[in-house]
Formats: sequence, C-alpha cells, structure tokens
Amino acid sequence: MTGPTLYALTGAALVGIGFFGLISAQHLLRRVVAFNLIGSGLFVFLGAAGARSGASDPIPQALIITGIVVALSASALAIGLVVAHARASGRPTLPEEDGEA
Amino acid sequence: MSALVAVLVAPLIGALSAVALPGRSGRIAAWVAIVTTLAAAVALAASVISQGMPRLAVGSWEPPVGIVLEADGLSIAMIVMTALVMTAAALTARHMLAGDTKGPRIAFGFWPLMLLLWAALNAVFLSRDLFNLYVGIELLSLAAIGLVAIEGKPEALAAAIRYMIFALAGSLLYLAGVVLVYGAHGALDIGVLVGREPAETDGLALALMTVGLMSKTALFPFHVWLPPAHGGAPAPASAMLSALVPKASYVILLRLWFDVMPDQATDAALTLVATFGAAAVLWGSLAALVQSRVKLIVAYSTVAQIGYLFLVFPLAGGGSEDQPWAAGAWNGAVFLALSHGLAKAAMFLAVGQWMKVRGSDCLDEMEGLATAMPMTAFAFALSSITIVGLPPSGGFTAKYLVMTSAFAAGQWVWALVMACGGLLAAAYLYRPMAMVFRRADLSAFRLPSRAQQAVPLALAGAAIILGIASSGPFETLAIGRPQTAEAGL
Amino acid sequence: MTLWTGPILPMVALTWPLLLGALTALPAMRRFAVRLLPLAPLPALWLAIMGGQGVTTAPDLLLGVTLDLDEARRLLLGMTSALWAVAGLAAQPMAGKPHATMFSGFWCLVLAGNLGVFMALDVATFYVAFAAVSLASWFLIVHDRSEKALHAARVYIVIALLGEVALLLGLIIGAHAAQSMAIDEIRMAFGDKPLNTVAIALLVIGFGIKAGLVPLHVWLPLAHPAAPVPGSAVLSGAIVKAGLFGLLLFLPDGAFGLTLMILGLTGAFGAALWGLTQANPKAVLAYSTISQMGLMVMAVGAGGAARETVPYFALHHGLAKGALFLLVGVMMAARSSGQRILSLVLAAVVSASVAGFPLTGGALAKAGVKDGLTDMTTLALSLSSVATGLILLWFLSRLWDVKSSDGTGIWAFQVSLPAALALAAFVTPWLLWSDWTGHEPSYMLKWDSLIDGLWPVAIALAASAVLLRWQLPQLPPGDLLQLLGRWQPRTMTLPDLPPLRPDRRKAASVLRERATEMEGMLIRWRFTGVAVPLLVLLVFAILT
Amino acid sequence: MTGLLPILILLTSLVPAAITFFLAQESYRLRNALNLGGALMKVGLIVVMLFAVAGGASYETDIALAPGLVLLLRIDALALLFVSLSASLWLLTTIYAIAYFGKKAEQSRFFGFFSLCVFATTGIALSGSLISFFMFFELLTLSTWPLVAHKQNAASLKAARSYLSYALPCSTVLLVAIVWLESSTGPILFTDPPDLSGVDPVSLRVIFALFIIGVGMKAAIVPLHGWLPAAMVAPAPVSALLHAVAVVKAGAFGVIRVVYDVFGVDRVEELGVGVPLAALASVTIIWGSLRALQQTEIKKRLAYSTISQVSYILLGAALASPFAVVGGLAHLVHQGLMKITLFFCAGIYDERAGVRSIEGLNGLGWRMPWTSTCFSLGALGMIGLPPIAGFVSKIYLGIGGLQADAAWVLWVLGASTLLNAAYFLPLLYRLWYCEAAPDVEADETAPALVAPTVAAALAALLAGLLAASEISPLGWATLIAERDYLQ
Repeated sequence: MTGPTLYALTGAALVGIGFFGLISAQHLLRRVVAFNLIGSGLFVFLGAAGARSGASDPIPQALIITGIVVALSASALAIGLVVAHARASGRPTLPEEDGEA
Repeated sequence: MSALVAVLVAPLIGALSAVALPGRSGRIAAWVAIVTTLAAAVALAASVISQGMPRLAVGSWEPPVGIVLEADGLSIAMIVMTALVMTAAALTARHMLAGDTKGPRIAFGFWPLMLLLWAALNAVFLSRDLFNLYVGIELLSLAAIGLVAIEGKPEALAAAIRYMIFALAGSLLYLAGVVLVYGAHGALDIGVLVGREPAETDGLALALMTVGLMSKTALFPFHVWLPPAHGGAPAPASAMLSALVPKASYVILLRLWFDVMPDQATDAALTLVATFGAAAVLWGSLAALVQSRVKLIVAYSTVAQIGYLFLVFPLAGGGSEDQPWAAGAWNGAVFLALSHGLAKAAMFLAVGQWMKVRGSDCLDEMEGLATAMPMTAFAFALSSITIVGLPPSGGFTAKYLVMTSAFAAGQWVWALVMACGGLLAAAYLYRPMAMVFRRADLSAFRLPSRAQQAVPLALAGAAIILGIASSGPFETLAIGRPQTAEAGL
Repeated sequence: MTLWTGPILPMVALTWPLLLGALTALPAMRRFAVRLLPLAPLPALWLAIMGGQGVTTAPDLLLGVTLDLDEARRLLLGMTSALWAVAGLAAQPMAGKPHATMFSGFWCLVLAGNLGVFMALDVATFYVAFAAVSLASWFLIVHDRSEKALHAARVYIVIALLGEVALLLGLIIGAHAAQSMAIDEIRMAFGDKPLNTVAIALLVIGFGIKAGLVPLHVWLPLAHPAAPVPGSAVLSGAIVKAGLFGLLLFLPDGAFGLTLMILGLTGAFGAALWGLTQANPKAVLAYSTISQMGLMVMAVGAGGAARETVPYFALHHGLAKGALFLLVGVMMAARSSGQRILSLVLAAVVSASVAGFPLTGGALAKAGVKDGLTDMTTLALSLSSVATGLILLWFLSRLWDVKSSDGTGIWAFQVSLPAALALAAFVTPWLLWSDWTGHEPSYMLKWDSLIDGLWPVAIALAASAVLLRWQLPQLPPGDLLQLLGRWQPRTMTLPDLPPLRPDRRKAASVLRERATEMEGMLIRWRFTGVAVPLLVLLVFAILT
Repeated sequence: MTGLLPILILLTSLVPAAITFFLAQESYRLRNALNLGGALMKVGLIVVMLFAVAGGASYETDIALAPGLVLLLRIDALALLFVSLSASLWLLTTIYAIAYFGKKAEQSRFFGFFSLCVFATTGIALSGSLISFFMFFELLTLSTWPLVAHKQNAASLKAARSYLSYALPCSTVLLVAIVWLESSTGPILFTDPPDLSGVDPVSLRVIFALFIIGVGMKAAIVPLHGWLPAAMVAPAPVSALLHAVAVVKAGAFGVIRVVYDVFGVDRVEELGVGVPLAALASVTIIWGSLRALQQTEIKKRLAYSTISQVSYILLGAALASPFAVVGGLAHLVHQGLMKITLFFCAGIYDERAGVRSIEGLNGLGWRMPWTSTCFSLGALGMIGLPPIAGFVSKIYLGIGGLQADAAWVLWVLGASTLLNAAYFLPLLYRLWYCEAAPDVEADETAPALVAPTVAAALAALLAGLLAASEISPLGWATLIAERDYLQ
C-alpha cells in the first residue's frame, strides 16, 4: 500500500465518519464538527490526488491551505450562530428536530 | 481590465473599511464602495460590449497553475443586474435600518456583509477556476447567512442555521467534485478542462457538484431552508438573497453542464434535473398560494422561479445541444434569471416598505396601501407581471423563448409546466395585489418618502424594460457563447 | 355619393311622411301634430295619379333603394294613400287628446312603410318598409292604453315579431337563391330546391300574419277593434294589404296554391261565421276583413288570371272597409236619430258593395276575380258572398246598437269622409274595370252577372232574419287564441352553467394542510441527509 | 413620416396615460385636457392615415425585441376599421367619462389606466405579427383590471378577480398556441400567411382550438363568458369600454385575425374547424340571449346581450363565405355603436335617476326623452329592426350562412332576433308606457353625458340607413373582404 493510497483511504474514511455524524446528530455543535470532519477528509483526499503523478504538485497544497482558511471562517460563523441560537432558544437543536431521539 | 479588478476589489475594500472605520465614516466608506462598484460594473459591461472579453490571469500566472478571471456576456449581464439590485437595496436599507430599535448590530453588520456578498457574487460570475468558484460561493454563503441572522431573533437564527447546514453540505459536495476533477485531470481551469480527455470519475464529479449546487440554489426538494431564511431577513437583505444568491450557484451549474462537461450530460440526467425544476415550479407555487404572510409568498415564489431555471437543461444540453433551439432555451433561461432578479428584488423592497408602515407583513394588514403608496403598489404589480411572465416584460421574453424551444424540441411538457407555473404565479401574486388594492384609510400612518418609494418602482421598471428593449441584452449574452442565438427558430 | 337617380317624386312620397312624423317630435309642433296627418299621404296620392315614370334609385341608402310603380303597385298605392288621407282627416277630433302627438308620429311612420311596401323594387327597402308597417302599427293599436288595448298589443307584437323573423329568413333565402336583391328576380329564382320551399313557407307565414291568413289571424280581431277608429280604418283597409301584396310579389305563380286556397277559403267562411258571435261592431268588421282577405289569398293561390286581379279586388275592399270602420266612429259621434239613420244607411250601402250586390264596386271586384277561377272556386266565391252578406248584416245590427258617446267635432264633416270613401269604392272599380278585366262595362249589366250578385245577398238576408231572431252566443274576440288558453307572459328560469370553480375555500384549506405537512417533512435534516447521497448516486448512475 | 404614424397613433394614448398617472387628483383641467387632446389627436391622425391609405400609402414599423420576437406595427384595411372604431368611440367615451366622474375620487388612476387600455386596443389593431398582437392583448387584460376594480370595494374586487381568473388562464392557452405554432413555422406575420403544411392536421386542429379559447374568452364565448356580467359593477364608462370599444372587440378581432391571417380561410376549411366554431358562436348567441331574459338589472341584461351579439362577429368569421365575412366585419362596428349607446344610457339612468333595475325604468321615457330615445334606438337596432344598423348584419350573415351551405344559421338568427326582442321590448315598454313611481327624481341636464350618447345613437342609425354607401361600415367591410380575404 503506497502513501497516496493510504491518504486517499484515510480521507474517504474521514468523509464517511463525518457523514454518519451529520445524519445521526441533532446537536448542532456535533453537526459543525461533522462538517469539519468531511472537509478534512476531502482535503486529505486532495493531497493524495496531488501525489498522483509521482512528482510533487504544489497546487493541491495551495488549494488545501485556502480551503482550510475558508472552512475555518465557516466554522467560526457556524459556532457563533449555534451559540446565539442556543442562547436565544435555550436549545442546541433546530426547532423541527426537537422531539427526535 | 481595471474595471474587472474594481468590481472585485472595491466592495471588498468597502467591506473592510466599513468594519474598521468607526460609525459615520464607515457608512461613508461603504457608500463610496457601492458607487464605485456600480460604476465599475457599468464600465466593465461597456468595455465587454465594445472591446470583447477581458481576461486577467492573476499575477500573470497562466493556468493550469494560475487563476483566470474572465468576463463574458453571461458574466456582465449578471454583474450589472447585481449592481442594480445591490444599489437599490442599499438605497432603501438606509431608510429601513435607520433609527431601528433592534440595536446597533444591524447598522453595524449590514454594510460589510452586503459588500462582502457583492464581492463574492462578482467573483463567482468572473471566475474561470473550479476551486476559485468554491471559495466564491462559500464566501457568498457565509455573507448571506450573516445577513439572515442579522436581526438576532430566534426564528431568524434558526433559519440561518438551517441555511448554513444546507449551504455547507452543498459546498462540501461541490468540493468533493472539485477534488475528483483535479484527481482525474490535474487542472481546474475551465478553459483547460474544456479540452480534457474524459475520465471515469467525471460522472461522479459532475453528480456531486450538481447535487451540491442544487442544494445551494434551493432547488426542490432542498428548498425548505429558503422561505424561512428569506422571509425572516430584513427586507433589503431578502431582496439580495432572493434575487442574487441562488443565481450564483445557478451560473456555476450552467458553466459546468454547458462549458466544462457537456459530453457527460445524458438525456436522462438532463431530464431528471428538469423534473426537479418542474416539481419546484409546481410545489413552490402551490405553497406560495397558501401562505398568509406576504414575504413568505414572495419567498416561495422564488422557489418556483428557481424551478424554471432548471427546465432549460434538457432543451439546451445533451442531444439538444447542436439543435437550433438550444440557443433560444439557453438565452431564455438567462433572461429569466435576470428579470427574476430585478423583479424579485423590487417585490421584496416594496413589501419591506409596506411592513415598515404597517408593522407586519400579514396579508390582512395590507389593505389600502395602493392608495396610500401607489408607487410601491405599482412596483409590486409590475414585478408580478414579470414573475407571471406576462408581456411586455423580461419574464415574458424569456418564457416565450424557452417555450418555443420546448415545442420545437418536442418536449412540450416543459412548456406546459411553464404555462401552469405562470398561472399559479398569477394566482398567488393576485392575493396580495387585491388586498393592497382594497380601500382602507391609512392617513394615520407615517409613509416613506416618494424617493424611497421610487426605488422598487425603478427596479420593476428595469425588469419591464428588459422585455421591451431586449435585443441589446441579447447581443450581449451572445458574447463568449459557442452557440449564439440566431434569429430564433 | 349620389343622393338619388331617376324621378324624385317617389323619394318625396316616402320621405315626406317621415319628415312630418319627425316634426311632430318637436315640442313646438306638438299641438299641430294631428293637423299634419292628412297632408302626409298627398305626394304619394299625386304619384299614384300620375303613374310611375321610371325607376328611382338611391344607391347609398340602406342596401341600395330602388323604387318604381307598375299598374298593380300604382293601384294599391293610390288606394292606400287615399285611404290614409281620409283617415287622417277622420283623426282630426283626436287633436289635443292625450298621446295624440305620439299617435301622429307613428301614424306617419306606418304610412311611410305602407307606401314603401308598394313602391319598393328591392328586397331590403321592402323589408324595411314592411317592418315599419308591422311594428309601428303597434303604437296605433296600443294608443288607448286600456286593458283591452294592452292585451291586444301584447298579442300583436309577439305575432308580428314572429312574422318579421319568418319574413327576414325567407327573404334572405330568396336573396341568396337569386343572387340579387331585386324582388322580381327573387320570385323567379324560387325553384324546386327544398330550401326554397322552406323560404316560401316562411314568406307565407310572414305575409300571412299581416294578411290575416287563417290560422295566423288571431291577432287581428283583437287589434283592429282596439285601435282608435281612424287607426282601425287604415289597419283593416290598407295595412293588411301590405301582407297580401307581399304574397303577390314574392310567391311564384301557383306555389303553395292548394294550401293557400284551402286556408283562404277556411278564412273566408270560418271568420265570417265566427264574426257572428261578436258583439263589438269593430270586431265584427275585423272578422269580415279576415274573411275578405281569405278570398284574396284564395285567388292568389289559384294563380293565373285570378291572381292578376287581386289588386283590383283589394282596391275595393280597402276603400269599403275603411269606410265601414269610419262609419262606426260616425255612429258614435251621431247626436240625433236622423244622423244615426243616415250612418246606418251609408253603412248598409257599403256593406252591400262588399257583399257583392250587383252593380256595386264589390260586385265588379268579385266578377273580376271570378274570371280567372275554376268552377268549384267560383261557386265558393259566390257562397262566400252569402257569408259576407250575413256577417255584414250582423254588423249593421250591431252598428245600430252603438251608443252615441263621442259627440265632438262637426258631424257633417265626419260623415262626409266615409261617404267619400264609399263613393270611391263605387266609382273606381267602374273606372278601372276595362283596364283590369278586359271586359266592357256592359259585362256587368248582363243578366247572369246580376243574378250572380243577387242570390247570395238574398240568401244572406233570409238567414240573417233567422240569426237576428235566435242570436248566437256572444264570445270575446280571438277565436283560436281562446282555445290555446290565455296568453300570459311567463318568466323562464334557466339553470346557470355549473360554476367553473369548485369550492375554493375548502380546496385552499386542504392544500394548506398538505403543504404544511410536506414542508414539515422536507425540512428535517434527516430527510435531506439521506436524500442527498441517494440523489448523487442517481445522477451518477444516469450520467454517461 | 410613414414609419412614424403608427407609433404616433399609439403615443396619443400612451403619453396621456403616462402623464395622468402622476397628476394630483385636483388637477382636473390638465387631466381632462390631456385625455381629450389625446383622443382628438388620435382621431385626427387616423383621418390623416385614412386619406393616405386611400392614396395608396402603406405603413409598417418594426421593432426587434429579441431574435424571433418582432414588434411589428402595420396598417391594413381591417386594422384601420378597428382602429377608427375604437378611436372614435374612445373620444365619445372620454367626453362621457369626464362628465361621469365629475369630482369623484381616484381620477388620475382611472384615466391613466383608461388611456392605457386604449393604447393596448390600438396596439392590437395595428399589430402586424402574432407576437405583438399577443403582447398588446395581454396589456389590455392587465390595464382593464384596475378599471373593473376601480370602486375598490368587495364587489368590484370580486368582479375583477373573476375577470382575471378567466383572462389569465385563457391567455396562457393563447401563449401555448402561439408558441406551439411558431415553434414549427417561425415568427408569424400577418403580412404573409405562414406555411402550415409542415404541421400535421391533428396538431393544427388542437392549436386552432387553443387559439379560439385564448382569444375567444375576450369575445365572451360560452362557456368563457362569466366574467362579463360580473364586470358590470364597474363604472359606466368602463362598461362602455369593455363592451364596445376595447375588450370584447379585441376578442372578436382576434378571432378574425386567427381565422384569416394566421390559418387562412382555405386551411380552416380543410381542417374542418370552421363549422364547430360557427356552432360555438351560435350556442353563445342563443345562450346569451336566454340568460339576458332572466336578468333584472339593466346592465346585466345588456352584458348578456353583448355576449350574444359579439358572437355574430365570430359567426361571420367562422362561416367564411363572402357575405358572412362582410356581415361579421360590419357587425364589429355596428355592435360597437349600438352597445356603447346602450351602456351610455344605462350610465345616465344610474347617475341621473339612480335607476339600475329594470323596474326602475318605468316612465322614465318622458322624463329623460333624449336618453330614452337613444336607448330605444340602440335596443331596436340590437333586435335587428331596420333601418338601424343591426339588420344589415343579420341579412349579410344569413346570406353568408346559405353561401356556406349552413342553412341552420338562419334558425339561429331567427331565434336570436326573437329572443332579443323578448328581452329588449319590455324595457322599452316600461320606459314609455308604464307610470313612473311618484318619488322618482330624474333629469338629464348633463349635456356632456347626453351628447356622446346621442352621437353614438345617430351613428348607429346612419350606419344602417346609409349602409350601401362606400363609407359606411358595411361598405368598408366589403372593401376589406374583397381586398384581403376573398380572391
């Protein structure tokens, strides 16, 4: 098993875990974490894709760094919103999903 | 070339200044940015029409390494429409947000978010790089979510979070597609990808990106986040959100299916996309029909109108691509997007002024407004004409083109869906219109100034003019299109 | 734009009454309205005396008006205008009475129409003129506004409208068949096509209604007595002739011959007998008119020479019947028994003429028609004289019972009018005898002609003695109408179309429930979370 | 100049509309001057054009909107007929409306939309392409709505909704028909008939039916007629506009265009769709009359009468034989003149005597002689009594029916005449022969209301009296038919 394949599989696994978390969790913070997991998995996968031709490709790295910045700002906004919502409504979940287990 | 840079940079700098500079000077900076961007948008359009498409490889790095910005007809049409809607929203926002009791957060947050949104929109319209587009729509979503949540009410926050979940999911799906494309071709520039060797993963990549963008465009069945979000935001924000934000992801979809991977599109897939569009038209309209708040009616109308935009796929893509009607359908769809943008913004701005007067947007509270504020009522009526697709309006021109294509292609189902959608639109827009027209005495209420009322009227008028003077915009749209619209059919 | 070509007199004859009629609408003229009436038919009378001098056309008017006179037209025009002129004089006592202005206005309109019917060469002018006669005479009938007059007018307008429609349709078919608007060509064009038979039937109905053809006559006994006396005179004397002339103009020779003869004879006998059940002398006269018109229709049906002489017959009947109706008015106005007796005698003389007493105008008229008839019909004609004699004797007895009520005006002047008409009824048939029958005047002095005229009168006299002794039950006028039951206006109720929209409120509430339900399902992230990957797979599966 | 004239004619109503919207309620004089001036100027321009066309000039102006979307304005004889009818009746209606509204509220809105309505009607008349026809047709729909809803109360809003709930679905159907047809023929211009041979007959039949539904709704064919009686709640000038000047006329005009300029007589015959259309028109004629009998409100009775009468035009167009065409076209004008007279009168009865129901007419004849005489003339003309215009149409339609081998048309005409008489004569009887209620206050001291009425009634009378002259509606119709439709 070569490095890139391992990376790719890891990425896929992260996406899978994140996806499971996204569907199963009602708690909004968990969902934010799940999004981050998926994002990270994709970046890992992208890194693996960059190693495809053997020679090192700088572009994926530039992309990943940009992506992480974007993901970070998205997470910040998301957490801010979740906190504000929890303060305003007293619950960390969306109103339509309150009753669900 | 400088205009190309200015439409991106001016709003960004304005956003930063509005945050950084205190109080009044921040507001002034925002206005300088707005005026500059508007001017730049017009200048860019003028230069594209007169001198052809400007292309900017950022930092002189050519693809596949560098990033390219390019303005074609579609871009400048969208950019100019955006500039008009943004300016109009800003003009009314001054009045609607001033002296509000909801605290300083709105006054503080609105201008930077709005400018950020504008910059992101322009970036999406100009980018020729799939990853850059990802950044653009992500930025767009974040600014839009911020605008939804800006009033801080619990329902608005919930709506914002819901919006965020859909938007993030969409972004990630899109990102996954981008990763697959890069993995297969080692390039993300559209210009480079056009000439690629098709790879096995292209289908999956297109599927991921399409579903992701569908979710961001709020296509049925992923539309549920839209009405509460657009209905809950302050009116100028709703105008921008409804008129512009879905168009960004739609433009990316157009570029994907018609520029990047036209070879991947099968008739079945195109039909599937259009089926969702048709479902959106019908469902959105029916849902709008039963709402009792005007803003929700208008928001659900957006859901339905987005559906129209997707009917174009089987008519202009796949096997239809080389047919004579393809250009008509494509043009029609873009025209629809443009006229919907103008009209929907006008509608939200008009409703916003009514809400400001009556303190609520319940249908029953709208009595007598036609007499008290005839200009906004007229603006609402003109926008309705565009949304319903009655002549003479941009909406009609668009519908005519798409329907003609549908019949010519033998796919008359889409034409019938459009016809039904138009009728349903008339039905749900008639309710607020009739209520507004009812006689009631509103002399005790403080009314906005005539200048304020004129803003939505101007936007709605623009949507009508788009229908009357449509040949100019048509030629513009043809710039940079491989298959140009010949003399119809 | 050409106003007219050809002689102007026919145009003047038509427009002059209209002009006078329009004048009566002016407030300043209202008091003199009735005074204008005798003047109205004078140009037409002049024209009739002078005779036609060529075709007059007014190409821009209506669908192109063409007017002319031939002998028959001239005869009828003359009779009509003379009768109208005398009736106009007889109407003078009405001046200053309520509604006299309106009466005068429509009097002029009916007159113009009546003249137009006899002058029109094209079908549009004819139709317009006929409609004017037909519908405007409603105003003459309703003039009194009494319960009876209103009822008669109601019956009349319904039947007249039916007649107008039948006429219009028949004329349209005719115009199409002939590819022309000229009446003569239309008559020639009626061939054997089934549609043309329909057209002729329609025309018979349309004209038959006006001419009092059985069974379309029911309006007549109601309407003629309802009008004021001068009105009755023109209705019975002149206006019914418009229908008769229509039959003559449009029916091809022999078309519907048998039917017309049967109907005509039925009328001739039936009406005369039914008239015996009437108390009102004007109603009796109305029935007599039906009877006489029946004879003329029979002659039309017989065709040939008989048909040719119908105008001649009509001439006498018009003048005589006009005189009889006026005499009813004279009797009402009579103030002494001498005047009453004089009226009765005059009436008796005119009646004798109508019944065909030898050497009277009526005898000439009958003889003229008989010339062209077969034996059977000749006998029928003679027998009808019995019936006529009977009903007129009955009329005389009813006339004697008329109470003097209306004692205004100069009686001598009034009585001179029917006298003048009676004189004309005597004289003109003699004057025209040779022209119309080709016989010498001495023909009438032959023994068998005299016998022919005498025996029916004799039988009638005998029968009337019986009749006066054992009177028939008195019935209200309207015979067949009574059988049909009283005509009553009823409002029809039609079902409205089922509403296009179902119950909107209910549909809306159902829709609202469903919409909320479905949106509630879609909004759950769990749905979208599962739907998204499935959709990705689906799109992927059908891509490439 | 030749290119500008049609545009100028359109502007004579668009410019007053645009300015009027922004006038304050109080600027009565300016508003009246604008509207009257516009109406007069339009009549003047049309007279100029009439002379020019008689001298052989032709007018054509096109504005390309988009590829395939051409706004073509042109003048042919039919357009000229319709445009001069609507322009002259508009002038009368404007005078009437100014007097009718006096100092009532919301006049700027009313006259703005009023002019817009006429702008749309003129546009319909001058349209030289199917798509420009459709655009003006829709504009007419939309600009009529505020007029119907003018009183802004529940009843008028209900009527206005009913109007739209008929109009919009039908216009959608029309759009589908246009799009369907044009997708296989390309843009359809009235100047040269489209080549329909490429479309299969079944589709063509369906398209024809869609067209008839689309334009026939405005002509109030059964069962798409429900909006017209409902719209009677609108002020009298609007009724006049709906019934005589603009809306139903536009529908009938549209049917004529569809039959003659889109499909062509021969094609219609070949497809066998003329007879069903004629049958539909006949059903409408009879049904409208029957329903009119049941109405107890004057305006409603008149409305159903319109439904019935307008279908005469359709009947003529559908039969397509020489005389029928002429009769139908002539009736376009005749019906307009007679109906506008009747509605003007109904408005005067309402305004000056407060009378809306049929009972209220009792004895008004002598109190309001001018109005009542005009009303009588209009009603008798409708029945088809000569020499008022109506009988000319009937004769021509009847002969036309025979020419088209459709003798049954005669029975329809006959029945309709009788029914017309049945619902109009009682009104006249009441007017002139019944006693007025003692407390009725009625006068007609409103020359600006009465004068247009008298003018319209006179025109109706003259149209029949001088039918054979060249300048009469009939003469004109004959000219159109000979020039354009019958070779």
